[in-house]
Amino acid sequence: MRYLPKSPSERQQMLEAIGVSSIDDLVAQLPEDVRLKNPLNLPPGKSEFEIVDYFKARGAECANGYASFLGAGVYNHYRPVVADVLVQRSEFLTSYTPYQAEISQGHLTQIFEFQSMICQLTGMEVANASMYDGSSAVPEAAMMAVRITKRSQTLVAKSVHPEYREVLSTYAKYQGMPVTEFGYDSQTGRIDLDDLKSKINDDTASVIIQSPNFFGCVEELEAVAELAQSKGALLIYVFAEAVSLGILAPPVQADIVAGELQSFAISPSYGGPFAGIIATKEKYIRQIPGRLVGETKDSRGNRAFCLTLSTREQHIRREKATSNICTNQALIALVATIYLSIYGKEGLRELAIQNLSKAHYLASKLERRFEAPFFNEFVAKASDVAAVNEQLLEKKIIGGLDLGRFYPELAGNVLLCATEMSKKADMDTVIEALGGRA
Amino acid sequence: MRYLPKSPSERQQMLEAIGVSSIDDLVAQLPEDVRLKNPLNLPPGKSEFEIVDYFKARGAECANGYASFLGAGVYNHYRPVVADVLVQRSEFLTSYTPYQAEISQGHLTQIFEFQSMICQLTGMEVANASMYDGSSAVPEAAMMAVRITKRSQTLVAKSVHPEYREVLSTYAKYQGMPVTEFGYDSQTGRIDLDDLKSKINDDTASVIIQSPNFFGCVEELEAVAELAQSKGALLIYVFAEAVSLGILAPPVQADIVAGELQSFAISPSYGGPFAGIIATKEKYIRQIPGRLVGETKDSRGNRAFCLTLSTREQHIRREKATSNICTNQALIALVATIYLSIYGKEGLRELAIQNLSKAHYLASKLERRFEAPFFNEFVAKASDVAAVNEQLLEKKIIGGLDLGRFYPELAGNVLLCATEMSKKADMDTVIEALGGRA
Amino acid sequence: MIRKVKSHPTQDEPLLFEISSPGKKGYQLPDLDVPVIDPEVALGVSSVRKEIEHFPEVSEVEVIRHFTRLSTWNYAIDLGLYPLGSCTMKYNPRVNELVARTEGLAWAHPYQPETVSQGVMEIAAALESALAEITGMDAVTLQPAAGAHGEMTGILLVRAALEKQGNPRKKILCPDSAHGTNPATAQMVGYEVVNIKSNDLGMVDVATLDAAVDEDVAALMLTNPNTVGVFEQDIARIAGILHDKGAMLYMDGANMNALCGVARPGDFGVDVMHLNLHKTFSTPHGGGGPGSGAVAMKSHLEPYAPVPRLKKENDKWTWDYHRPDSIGRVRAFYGNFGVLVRALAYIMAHGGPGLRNATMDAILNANYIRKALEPYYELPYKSPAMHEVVFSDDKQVALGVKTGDIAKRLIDYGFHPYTVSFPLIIHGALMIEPTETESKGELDLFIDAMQSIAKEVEEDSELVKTAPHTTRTSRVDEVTAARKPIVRWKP
Amino acid sequence: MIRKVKSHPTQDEPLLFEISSPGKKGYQLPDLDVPVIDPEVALGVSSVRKEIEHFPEVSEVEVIRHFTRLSTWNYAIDLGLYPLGSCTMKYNPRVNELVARTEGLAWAHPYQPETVSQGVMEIAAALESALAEITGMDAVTLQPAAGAHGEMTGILLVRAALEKQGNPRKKILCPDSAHGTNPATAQMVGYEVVNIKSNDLGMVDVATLDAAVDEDVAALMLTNPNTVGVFEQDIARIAGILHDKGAMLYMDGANMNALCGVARPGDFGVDVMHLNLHKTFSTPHGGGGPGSGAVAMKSHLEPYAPVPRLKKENDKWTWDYHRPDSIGRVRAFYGNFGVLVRALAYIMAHGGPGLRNATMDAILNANYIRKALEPYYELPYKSPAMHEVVFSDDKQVALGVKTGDIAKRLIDYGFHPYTVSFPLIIHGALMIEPTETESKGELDLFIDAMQSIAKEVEEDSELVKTAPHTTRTSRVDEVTAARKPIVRWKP
Ligand SMILES: Cc1ncc(COP(=O)(O)O)c(C=O)c1O
Ligand SMILES: Cc1ncc(COP(=O)(O)O)c(C=O)c1O
Repeated sequence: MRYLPKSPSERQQMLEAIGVSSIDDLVAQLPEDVRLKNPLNLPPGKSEFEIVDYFKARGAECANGYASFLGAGVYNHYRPVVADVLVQRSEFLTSYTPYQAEISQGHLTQIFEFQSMICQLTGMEVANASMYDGSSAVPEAAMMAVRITKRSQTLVAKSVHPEYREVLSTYAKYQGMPVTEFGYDSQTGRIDLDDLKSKINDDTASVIIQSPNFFGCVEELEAVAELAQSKGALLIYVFAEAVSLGILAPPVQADIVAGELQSFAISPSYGGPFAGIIATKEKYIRQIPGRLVGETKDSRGNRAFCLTLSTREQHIRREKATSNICTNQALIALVATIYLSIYGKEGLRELAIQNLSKAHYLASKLERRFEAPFFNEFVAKASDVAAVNEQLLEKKIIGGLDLGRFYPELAGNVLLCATEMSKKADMDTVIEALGGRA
Repeated sequence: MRYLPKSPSERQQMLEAIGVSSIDDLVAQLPEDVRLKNPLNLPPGKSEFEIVDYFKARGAECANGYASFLGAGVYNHYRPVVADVLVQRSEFLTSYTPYQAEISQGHLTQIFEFQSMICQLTGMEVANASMYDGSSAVPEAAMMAVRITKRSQTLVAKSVHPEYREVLSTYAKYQGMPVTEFGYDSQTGRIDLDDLKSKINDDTASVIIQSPNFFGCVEELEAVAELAQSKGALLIYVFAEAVSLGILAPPVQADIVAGELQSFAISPSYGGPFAGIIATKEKYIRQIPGRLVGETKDSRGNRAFCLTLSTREQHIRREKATSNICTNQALIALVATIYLSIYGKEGLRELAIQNLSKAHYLASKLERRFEAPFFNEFVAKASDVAAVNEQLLEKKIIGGLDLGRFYPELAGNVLLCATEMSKKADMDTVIEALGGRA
Repeated sequence: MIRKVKSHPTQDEPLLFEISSPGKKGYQLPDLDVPVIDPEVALGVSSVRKEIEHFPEVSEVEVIRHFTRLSTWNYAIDLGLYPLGSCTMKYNPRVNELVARTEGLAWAHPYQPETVSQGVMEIAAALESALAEITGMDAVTLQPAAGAHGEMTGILLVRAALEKQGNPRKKILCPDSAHGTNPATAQMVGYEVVNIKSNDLGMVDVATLDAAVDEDVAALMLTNPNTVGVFEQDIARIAGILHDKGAMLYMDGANMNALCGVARPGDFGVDVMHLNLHKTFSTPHGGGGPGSGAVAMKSHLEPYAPVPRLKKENDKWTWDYHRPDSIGRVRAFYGNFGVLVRALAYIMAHGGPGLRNATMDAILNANYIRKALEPYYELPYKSPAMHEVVFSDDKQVALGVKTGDIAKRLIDYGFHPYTVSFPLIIHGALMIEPTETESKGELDLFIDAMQSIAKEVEEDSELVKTAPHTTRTSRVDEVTAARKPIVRWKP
Repeated sequence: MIRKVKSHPTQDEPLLFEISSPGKKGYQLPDLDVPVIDPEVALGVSSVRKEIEHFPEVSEVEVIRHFTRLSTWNYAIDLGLYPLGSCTMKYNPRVNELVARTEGLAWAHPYQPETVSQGVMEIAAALESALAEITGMDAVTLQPAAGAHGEMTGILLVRAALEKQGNPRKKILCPDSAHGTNPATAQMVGYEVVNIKSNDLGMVDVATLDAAVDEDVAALMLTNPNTVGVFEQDIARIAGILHDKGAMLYMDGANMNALCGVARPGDFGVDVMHLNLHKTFSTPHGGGGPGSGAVAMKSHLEPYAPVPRLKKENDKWTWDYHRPDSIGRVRAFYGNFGVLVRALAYIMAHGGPGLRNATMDAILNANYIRKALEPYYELPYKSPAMHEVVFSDDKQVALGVKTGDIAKRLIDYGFHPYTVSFPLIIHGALMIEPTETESKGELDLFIDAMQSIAKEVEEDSELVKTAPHTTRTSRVDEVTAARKPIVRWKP
């Protein structure tokens, strides 16, 4: 087999060296009744040619080259070629966790740059090397707040991504972490401060909001931060559309930021692999989950980087660890790092403004459901979302998300997203289908 | 611009260091009347996104995912993924001619392996690092024979690729190298020995034949080699379908082998870049054109490789050089080297047998024009080639080559090629279209 | 004498922040085809950031060079043996990278209509059934993002099932040889962790276990082959003891590379387990991820599996969200799909018989190394090795050299070190897992290096204690790094 | 002091032949869907080879490692400055690699029907007109595979045109600064080569030229800017002298990177020229190729251009083969199409104004280096430099150090050497071409290295003469290699 670098004669020599007569002797130790009698019921090995054909055929069964106005946590941004080229460098692609600093400085240096850029984007002082994704970063942030405040309750806005909230409740369930949701203002689409006020109390560890929230609305931090902190709770800021950080004021009022980086050149890939992050204030550094890279020196006095503060982690702390996370999403964080260095300071702003402009053109021709300012995503009223999307699909356009799916009370509304990839012509088709004013 | 790594302030610092006030001062030296007054009439620079779109659109205007039965010098073989991955390693892709051996051992070692494998495949003792392609390797081989024999005339078989012959006559035209063609046996499709006998003489420097020839027929070397050598002429063996070397007896009777390696994982790319080679006997090494890599030692006594015998080449010998070739097709030769190491000894044989089997299945249902044995290509009779191909094209199948294009006397015949990529179902469609017996 | 590597210049490179200069650009956006919007007008002045302070500005060519240069400071499987025990660092086939980038797959949005998603759903379904066949289990969920995530999912299934029976119970048992993620996971699912001492064969001591299992025990989290690389001989009885008391057997499948095609957890009493697709099934995870922690379960746990579940309805795949007993979601969407594509491609390439051959070669390689190094390093557990072998530094510690020093010296010989100081039950462990994708030649060089280092320890221990000596970065001061952490660049 | 690089281990690796073992496989073919044919039956015993003796047998993982390891022994643009004068080693944009692999382009067969080839033909046509605009010429052929091939094509055009007028003439003039391919080409087209001495500005001496041009001269092959990097001030008069005598001006366009957007050969009297798309237009040619030597010509030479020519017929592209005066083919099919795709992508990325900016930065970089190194190295020609600067080793030779030694020492500093000993008119030339894709930081490191080496030559010339000292392969014995050539592996 092409992945097995041995010839029959080499196997023979090795068996002789070991001192067994046949390769099966090597598993003789397995109890008779445990050994698999008949071979696995899977087809024989395929040639590379057939494997490529199989996946091409599967790909052809999916939407190919469609324009898309779906956002809702997965965004359609252009992926600079260099990001995908560099991540395929053998030295990046086929290495592992940089435990051995002396031959892992490539990854370590890049992760340090990644942590630094995430801090610059979020206005935080510490960022970890990555979490699985945005959805799992949220409960990890909530758990962190519980550890810090020694309180138990979590308050989460209904305008946080529905699937993030589902994951939060799964994680929280058996950790004595009651999770309560608070509502959104049906006029503005922003959080309902009064509802929050009524629910926050002395056992509230954290208040979790997302901005831009699931409806695309940009939240106002001041008020909620004040409220939370006045009650001794932490404010957790969640983002699902990382490109928004290019133009939105950094959430410096937050105590913890948890986000999803898919927008940074990570292909949608039917939902993963993506990369989540958690960033926070210096003072909470020992409560942050996941890996951290720190700067230090080598024995010759040269700058070097290494994994640090691992006493927080499971392989040292075991059941007392800040989290059970081990393998993270490093390779995806590398792609994001490359993406950020390609766009840079000016590029991220220009990119964000293009997203803003495209979405506002689209919105300007449709009837919005909410009034609050939005970035590249918004909710529009639609008589029959399903019918509209059907019609668009025939034109090789994937329409927006039917909000009724997650918010029964918002049935008859569609969540639309436009990015720098959205062509005016396609947007006009969507406008027409939704009966907007041309 | 993204390819220009300078900021305005850096440019300014550099101008000051040089001691000029503006960048235009740097071209002040150009005579006034020579300087370009108005900017180039080309559109402004495009974003990466637009460039990718443009070429995708052009690609969509061409045959995509068609089955093809065209050969005629460009063959449709599977390209192992690793070949394309490895050739894109920065250290291979973005380097240049390995003049500086100490930091070019990667390429030098690989070229040495390439030369060695070409010798093993062809039965020759020396092979160069590559020529532009098969078509230009032929005249270079003929010129080599002229230098070796000090004779002027070249005899080339009409069954050699027509475009190779065209290139030969272009090269030969002003070098006092008369080129004469000799015919093929209209029964067998092999060379017409009698015609060759009648044309060969004491001024014949070389006799050039191709095998498998343009009709796919495998030539018999013994007789022609004897004839040529008895007259003091060299025999030049040309191959266009390199995969045939996996099963055909190596042309040890030849004095020079000139060939095209496109079959070794080089994409058709509308005709290039490909890679040609010239291989010969040790004794002719100083007459071989192009670069050669040799084994030697470094100052510490370790094995090392370097470019050698460059006294043959233009940069030293100038007008007395064996050829004017400088830049060759090294990167393509690298792809071929990887391809050969992936298939290896057994793989090349198995691959050749699959080609043989596919083509013989196809031929078994059709009426062949020639009797001689063939490898993966053959000539079939067809009432109306154009009509048949039209019909196939609608079924997303590219039919064979209308031989009338190059051989008026063979109008009404089609040159068909089948490789390991040809599916039986598609072959059956071709058979039906050609009215073959199912 | 070092036979594997030679010294060669490696490009140095500053941090991105240090090569930045205002006005350098690595990007260009197409011209806008709609009116440009002023952010301050659209979002309000207070919501708009003025700038991203000190954020880098570099050109494309500098980006290429920056990351290309950095990459040359890394070791990688494509460069050589990577014997990190328990991590199964095997060759990552390149065709898998290609197929994962197939347009229809890489650009599939998780919320796009199922009518235009049949291909991706078919891939997930095909992988689920292949993994079920390989593990001998009844159902599989692909949602977990990594092994630890799979552990949490699996233990949640256990808890949900027990709760349904009326009592979630209080304790999870973990052998002292267990990986840190096991106890950490148990704690996250609200269980108290009880450690079980291993016997002197490195296996679970059945008597000890028997005594520890009571009505408060929810499950035992067992790695098999365990982290010392030996197969639990009494696995059947272990399962029996648990099941008799209504407890379950969770298997940490990190070491499935020793079992594929040889034995199936489903056949020896495992109720639920996770697989590390990024280990056993060879998906690349450079720098530490991404992974996939697919969880395989017996039918009695299937009702509790995370939503959504794949379901075939009149010949079309559809996602089933109506699963009243489900533990809920552990991750948004459907898991690390791109990783799943690679894993399936890997399984297709080997095929049924092929997977067994791969396993056997992995075991062959481990035993070949064990045999050759036994005279030089202490082997605490003499039980037959499966896919990995764990030595201890006992002999070398006597001379003041620890496993960590030997590991660093291995770098000078051109190898990535083995896993250091794990499992914890072996003091000063050297945990070596070669995997099946290593040639005899590479193994011989490794053995040669390890033997040579053993000699160095005797003749010149200082040389080993101060290693590595040949790398661009010499031994790194991790203590200072932790004492005053610098975790981000500052101007 | 070396600031650019540090030493790090590089994997060693034997030859493929040395890691081969019978039965190892790197491939798998699909099962045959037709009856298998016995080659001896189909072809006859005598036509079938028994085996490919000693041909390697290795696995896929070994192939990956073999070539990955080998690659680490190379220097490359992606690693740093590659100042090979006359070679224009600039950044090769990665997007160009992507678009060249677009399926419809990469899999286009040269003989497929034109109806399903319009996209590739459009690309060729677009490139032809862009190159015509950039050079100021009337027509372009893309058939030549490299610069030297383009030279041959161009001189063939000259010869065909003159022949048509009745007299092909006998001589081609080449300045003594000309690249070796120029005279070699002239000879291949049946011309006698006459060398023209350059004047002490490094330019063609007009008087000498005037005297040399007679009715036997077919053309002058001139590189402009010439190989010492200076623009021929008298270019207009040079063209005049030739044209007055019915001779033509051929321009070697290898140095077009100094002219794009600044001056056009078509505007200063050039009749025909070649371009090195792999230099000026940045197509990668690792190891020495592939290239493309597109030839641009004035209308009076167009009738002689190689067949086939692109032609638009009722809005569709078609290949025109009916060109009675054509010199014929210089290559099968239509040239190195894959290279053409990359060149067009490069031109699109820069655009009209952008190309000029690139040129200006190339000139800026060369002059920045010149200014900084002038105090340390002899500058034989004081004429203003364009895109490259050529020093001589006069100062160092006095101390027994040659340009070749300085070049080797540069390797220790982490740079690829400049072009050594070319052009021949400068004894001991150091020919430095940075190109526009180098940052100030990289240039400063290079300057620093060159200055430091100049000092080393004075303080410790032996250090320089025995360089490089830091590479895995120390100075290579090229003499022995040539004395008894070993050009293939033997068992
Ligand atoms: C035995 C064992 N269990 C669990 C894990 C955790 O898996 P992951 O790193 O994918 O979360 C690992 C790998 O680190 C392991 O080796
Ligand atoms: C000045 C000059 N002319 C001609 C050539 C030949 O071009 P090529 O190497 O593409 O054949 C070169 C490059 O080697 C050159 O530098």
